[in-house]
Amino acid sequence: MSVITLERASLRYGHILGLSPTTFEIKEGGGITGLLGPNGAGKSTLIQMISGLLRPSSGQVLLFDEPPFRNPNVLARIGLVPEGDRFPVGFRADRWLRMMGGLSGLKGIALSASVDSALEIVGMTTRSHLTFSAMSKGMRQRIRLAQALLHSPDLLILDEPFNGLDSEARTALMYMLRNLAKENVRVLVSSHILGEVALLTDQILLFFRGRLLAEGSVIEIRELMDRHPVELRLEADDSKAVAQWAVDYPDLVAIKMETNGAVLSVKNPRDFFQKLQSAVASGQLSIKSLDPLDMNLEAVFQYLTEDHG
Amino acid sequence: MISFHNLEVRYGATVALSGLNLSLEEGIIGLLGPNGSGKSTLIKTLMGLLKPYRGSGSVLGTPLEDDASFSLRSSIGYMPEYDALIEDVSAYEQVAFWGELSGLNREQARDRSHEVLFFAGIDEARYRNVSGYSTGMRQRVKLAQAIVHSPKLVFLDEPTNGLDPMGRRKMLELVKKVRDELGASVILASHLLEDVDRVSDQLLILDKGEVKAHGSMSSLRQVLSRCFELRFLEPLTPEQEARIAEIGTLRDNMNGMYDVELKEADAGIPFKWAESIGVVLVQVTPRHDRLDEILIRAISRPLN
Amino acid sequence: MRNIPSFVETICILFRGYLPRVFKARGWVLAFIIMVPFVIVHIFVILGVVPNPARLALELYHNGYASVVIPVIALVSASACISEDIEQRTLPLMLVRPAPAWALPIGKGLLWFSWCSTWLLIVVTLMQLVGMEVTTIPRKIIALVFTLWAQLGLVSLLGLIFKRGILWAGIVLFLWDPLVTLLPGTMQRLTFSHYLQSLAGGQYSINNMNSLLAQAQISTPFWLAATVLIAVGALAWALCGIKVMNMQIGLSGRESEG
Amino acid sequence: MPIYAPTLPPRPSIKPDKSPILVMARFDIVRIFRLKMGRFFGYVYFCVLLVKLVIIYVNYLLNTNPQLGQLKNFADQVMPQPAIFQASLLDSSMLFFLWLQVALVNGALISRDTLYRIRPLVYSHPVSQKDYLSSKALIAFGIPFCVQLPFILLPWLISILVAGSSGPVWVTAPLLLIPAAILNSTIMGSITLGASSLAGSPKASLGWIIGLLLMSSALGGILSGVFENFAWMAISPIALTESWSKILCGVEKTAIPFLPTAIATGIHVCLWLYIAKRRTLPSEAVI
Repeated sequence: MSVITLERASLRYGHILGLSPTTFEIKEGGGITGLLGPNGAGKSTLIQMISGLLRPSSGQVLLFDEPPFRNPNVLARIGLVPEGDRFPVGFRADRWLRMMGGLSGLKGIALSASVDSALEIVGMTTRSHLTFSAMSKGMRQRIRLAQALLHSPDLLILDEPFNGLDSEARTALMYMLRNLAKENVRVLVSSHILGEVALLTDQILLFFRGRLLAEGSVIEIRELMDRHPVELRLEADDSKAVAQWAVDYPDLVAIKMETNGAVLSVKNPRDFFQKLQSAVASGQLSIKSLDPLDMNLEAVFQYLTEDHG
Repeated sequence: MISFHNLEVRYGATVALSGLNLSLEEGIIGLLGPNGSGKSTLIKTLMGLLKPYRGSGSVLGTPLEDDASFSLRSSIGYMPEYDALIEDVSAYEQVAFWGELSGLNREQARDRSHEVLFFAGIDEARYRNVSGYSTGMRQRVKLAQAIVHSPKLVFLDEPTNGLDPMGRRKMLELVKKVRDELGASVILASHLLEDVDRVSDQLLILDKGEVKAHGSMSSLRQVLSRCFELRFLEPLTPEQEARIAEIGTLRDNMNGMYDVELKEADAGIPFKWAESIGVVLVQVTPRHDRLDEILIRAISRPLN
Repeated sequence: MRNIPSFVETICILFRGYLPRVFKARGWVLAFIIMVPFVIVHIFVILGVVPNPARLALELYHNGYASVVIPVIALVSASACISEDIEQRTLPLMLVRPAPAWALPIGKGLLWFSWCSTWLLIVVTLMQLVGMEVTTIPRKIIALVFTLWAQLGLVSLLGLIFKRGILWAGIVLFLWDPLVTLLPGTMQRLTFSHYLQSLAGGQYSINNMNSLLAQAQISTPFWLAATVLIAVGALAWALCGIKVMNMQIGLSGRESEG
Repeated sequence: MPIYAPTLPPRPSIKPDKSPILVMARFDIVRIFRLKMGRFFGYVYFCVLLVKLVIIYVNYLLNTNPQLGQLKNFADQVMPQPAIFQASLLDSSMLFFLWLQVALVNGALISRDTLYRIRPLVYSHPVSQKDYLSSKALIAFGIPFCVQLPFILLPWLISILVAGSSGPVWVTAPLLLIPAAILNSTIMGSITLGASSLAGSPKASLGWIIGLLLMSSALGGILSGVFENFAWMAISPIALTESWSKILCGVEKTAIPFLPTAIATGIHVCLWLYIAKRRTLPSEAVI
């Protein structure tokens, strides 16, 4: 069984494309999947289809092997934190949470217990009696989060959860999501902030212009992009020695000297890293740092969107 | 440029800012602090919308106490956090309007509206109503209206909020240009530490209405000489992870990025170790203090 | 297997959940709208300045409550029902839960209906203080409450279907319904006023201006009128439920086209 | 041969030569004139005005043409009393549309700024609360006044042109009616401003205004019915606006006497302007 299966699922709003036919699968088991892409790339369309708010125009969306649209069996197992500062006016947060828990089929002691534990996870236990309008943006976001955790879902969908949170709350949220992932919850996070996604996710889905562009871990995706040689900065006291060692490497594309090191562009980086490590370990070469400049999420994102844009 | 002496601001009986003593130089000032730390009160005070309860302060050489702070607002630009755009008017017209309201005459305001919109990267769309703009364009229009009258001090409240990575990069470039080309000082309030880190010259950290730290970025950073960040080609198995103890102490593991304090400050050690247990290193970089660590130190409480 | 709330459970949950809301501003505004005309009239009756209280009570009931207060509270409370959730964009948060989506409109509607009905009950009962005949009071309560039920359903439905639904509903209730005095026999059966007056056993309120054109009033038997109003309300709520069940409502709040 | 890279313009010398009130008022006026709604009201006013002018001209013909002598006798009976006729230049049908228009147009003045959250930005410029409210009031009071003006002046001009000083419209009519128009527009302006500041969006403010007018009229109606004294209608702003022109033209038996009209006008204007002031404080502006 898989958590999410999309089979050529697409969505159009009238004539306007929301998401091109897309196929992918997320297997069962805990973990954090990042949804990346610029505005209008199809991320929130995907989220709306997965959470059963919109029906795909064509193709199939399956969650736990069932279509999610108004399907209570699926909906009982997912939690959604939508983007934007939306909240019911005039409600006390704890009462609202109780109602939402009730709508997910919790009752009595189980309901009270799950409301308390959800509030504790988001760190709002003492402030939950406030009304939404008396809360700050960040507090409301935490309540929306608690709302999604109430019924301990198997799939947690978060659309831009970090927006409006201060750095303290961001760190707390990331910590919490990692714990959930360890407890066999699949977390789907969409975010603009690449640094955070990189720290958080073990797998990314990259969307661009309504299309799924890449899927995998950052290093995996980066390795697939052989059009762009990997740039590495090697810092060393003796930059000449580094250069002399590097020119012997057959897949070296370019080399740029700096005052205390060199920037190398290499193809087939897997092989290069192995060779470099052996050279340093055996004392053949002495370096102070090794910094892959474009093996991070930001660079991957930039290359992919440039190549396909 | 900005100096406070024992400044205290209150809302009724609640103290929003207390005992502020500081002076800031020109440049880009990153304003950090958790929600409710007094950032917006500070901005209001600097714009003269709130009068100090006690103490004194001056902005751009104008004291905050007297009525001169009213005219001060024509040399200040403000970009609010939320979407403060007039939806049924074109970008060009509204930027001109804000310029005129700052005291430019009509013709000047119209010319400058064109110029700052070019600067902000709004081209033909400037004649269209703002209601159809994307988030990125909206942020640019908001920036344009904040600088149309060439202020000497610009407040940017979460300028990268809601932008995608490309949009954020461009916005931060614009912020730098505001400093370099306009010669204006910028106060940048943001929750995104990455952004503050990338452009700021100085930092001002607020918490619970008090200044927890201020000064230039370099003076606030601690040197961590023996710490390195290590990354590997393949994810480590738990057994391999356990063996990191052979070369030093593992301080943190952020999703495959290992923060290790080595026994000696030598980058060669991890390479030898990796070779010996058969994993491949991709990254070995000396670790420097991250902004979130500075922030934690300043407000002196753990984030989790 | 996880527990999935049934239709009745969902209604109870919503009722309980939103209950505190009626004790907030909007609830009290509704109570105020209902009570104020009576209170004012009552004060004057106490002061003894009213020559003919019995006539005044009837006038208050027909011209005040039947033709103005009921439509106003139907419009005000309908905008607190499901359309409020759409406007605040919180409806998606409820739709991603396993509770049956078609119970959402009526669950919230019932709450506001009960709140307003309670106040109507109180006010009509109290009307004996200003000279309303005691024996007619049950009929008069039933007439108001059933009409409110039907109107609330209709307003909610229009609000759900049309972008400016509440406005359309206002047109129906304030422009079409008063025309009842001018409509020929069978056409009168297409207005709420007709059933209300049939239940209450009274006359349409006749505006002086229109009296020249007034038509003879027809009447529908009590039980039939009651059935029609209940059925119209029930049908409207059911249609609301079907609409929500099939609505492609995205996170942006409004129904996404396509 | 330099390359002129696009840069920011140099800092201008800022010498405010114009009050921000005028800047804001002009900006709002431009936006209002773009609304399609304006054309609708334009047509309506044109038709109402045309009818009135035709009536005046017919009246003149009746007076001068001997062949129509018999008709004239009949018309004299049908035609209203002179003072009432003067007052009817600002009659209820025209005021009804005017109320509708101010509810739509003025209602949006402050509430639109609330909706788009413009006010913090306004106050971040050298603009005080007095400036802000004055600019809004200028429009809120100005629009109803400007609409009423042709209804007073055109019939008067026509009357003078066709019949000289003996025409159906008194030569002194504008002296009486323009103050009435000023009072009317003050009532309309302050109520719409107050309601607009209470509402969160232009739509809501239309609701507020209509609701307010309906409720106050209903209340006035109940009270005047109970007391059998029409003066209670002074609670309703609509009745107030209908009353002023009659009072000032000296209609003998006005529905609402002078004193209640004056008191109610004063209360309404003060109350609603105070509400508008409380709801637009600068210290609440920046979030």
